[in-house]
Amino acid sequence: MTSSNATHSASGEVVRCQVDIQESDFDIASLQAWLLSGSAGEGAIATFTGYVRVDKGSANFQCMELEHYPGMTQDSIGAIVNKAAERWPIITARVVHRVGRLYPGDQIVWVGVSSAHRGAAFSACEYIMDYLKAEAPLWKKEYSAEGECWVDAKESDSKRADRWAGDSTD
Amino acid sequence: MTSSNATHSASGEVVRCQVDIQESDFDIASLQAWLLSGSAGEGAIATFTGYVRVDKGSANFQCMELEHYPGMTQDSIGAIVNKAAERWPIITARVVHRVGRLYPGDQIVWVGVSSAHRGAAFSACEYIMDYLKAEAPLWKKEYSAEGECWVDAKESDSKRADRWAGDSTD
Amino acid sequence: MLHIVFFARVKEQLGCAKLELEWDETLASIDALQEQLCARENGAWREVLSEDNIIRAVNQAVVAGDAVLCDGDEIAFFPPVTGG
Amino acid sequence: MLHIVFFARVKEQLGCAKLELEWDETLASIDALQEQLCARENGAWREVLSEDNIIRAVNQAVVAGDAVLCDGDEIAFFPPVTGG
Repeated sequence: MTSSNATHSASGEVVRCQVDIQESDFDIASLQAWLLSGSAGEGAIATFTGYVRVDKGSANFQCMELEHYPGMTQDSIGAIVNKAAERWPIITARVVHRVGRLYPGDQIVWVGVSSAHRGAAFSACEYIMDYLKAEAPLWKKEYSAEGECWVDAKESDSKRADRWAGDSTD
Repeated sequence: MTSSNATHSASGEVVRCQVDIQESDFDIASLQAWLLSGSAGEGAIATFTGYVRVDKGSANFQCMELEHYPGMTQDSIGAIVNKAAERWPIITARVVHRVGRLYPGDQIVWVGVSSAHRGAAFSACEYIMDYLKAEAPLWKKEYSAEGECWVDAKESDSKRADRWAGDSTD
Repeated sequence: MLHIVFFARVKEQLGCAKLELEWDETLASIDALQEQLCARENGAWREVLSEDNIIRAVNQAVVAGDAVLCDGDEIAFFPPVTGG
Repeated sequence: MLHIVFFARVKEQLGCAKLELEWDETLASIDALQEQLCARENGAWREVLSEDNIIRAVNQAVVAGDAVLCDGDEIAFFPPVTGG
């Protein structure tokens, strides 16, 4: 399930971007290579990889199941990427989010952004992750020795997204 | 030229970190794999890759030569990583910086930070890049059809580092 | 026809992933639809669908307050998201 | 002995990468050393070493103001850094 897109960046250039929702694992080197246009205009790539983490206190954690809203997930992440592109002069952006059964240490999500300059790449990458966490229709259920349990949304996640609202671009 | 290190993070845990200054290229997938401890404690990895960029206006750019101060470069970057580790609960950190002759599109620098949470990973990664740019004794000379020219330091780079001084951790 | 979908905890608690209802004038807004759904199963659905933090979407766009529903719309009810 | 090293633009303009000087009491501070270096080559070095933005390091640590020099120290002069 792929959603490709070309929008306009804060610099007025066309931004190449793609959002994938998939069960299969992803290869970060290929994803980062995809971000490079070949024209050597990118001076900076910032990336984020999220992993299935085991809290020190929860030795009984076994795995998690990620459910999503097909169609809306891609569109909502695509809209977030577009908003980032309107705000910072990014060149390319790519998001991959896995769904289905995932185990400790597995990669869950990857966000990569290229730009001429590092400030824009860092900010856009973190912005996309923050809004993805707060808005994209994905839900985690954890399985442990004690049974299964839907993960509760964290208030801190919506706060992290909110802080961009009053922030100046940099 | 490698400088390995173990310091203590804001979380009180030992941080595994390594700084390499080298002429050879680097493989981002191997570097990111190095950041993973195998214990699935990392929920987040933020990375930055810097590339030799060709400005649209400078078609005559041919290559650059990166000079550094052997010994001091590793130590100063190591000190920056340690400061980041005191400030955010990071788990592992790795920095590679190339020196010597580099061509358009070549990778110059890679910074990767792992943490349980994304906020710490993003902040520490950007902090390390900002101070590396402002403090690490490395110098770029550009070669073009017109001749050779040392790159001038940008005031914006020291400003980007300065902004961390008054910033709260988040 | 209204195409109604439920996700995650809401889907599990209702024991229902999707539902189709004939659109008519009594289902012309999402508040009206939600009230009709709450009446199902002797109020068992009300407990699930009247949770404060439930999120509602019309045609895959989240709506903040009440919203007009038209024949053919896709309406979703789901809990706060936890991806990433 | 003082081990003095120059980098990048400074090294090129001086035409000198490193220099060793016998330490004595007249070279007990980096300001004193810099003044002696400035006097070399009929003032040609002064032009390079008196640039406002020149950075000085003693034993690979940048110093902000004047600093004491001891026998065996490594002193570096270099322009603002441009790595990353």
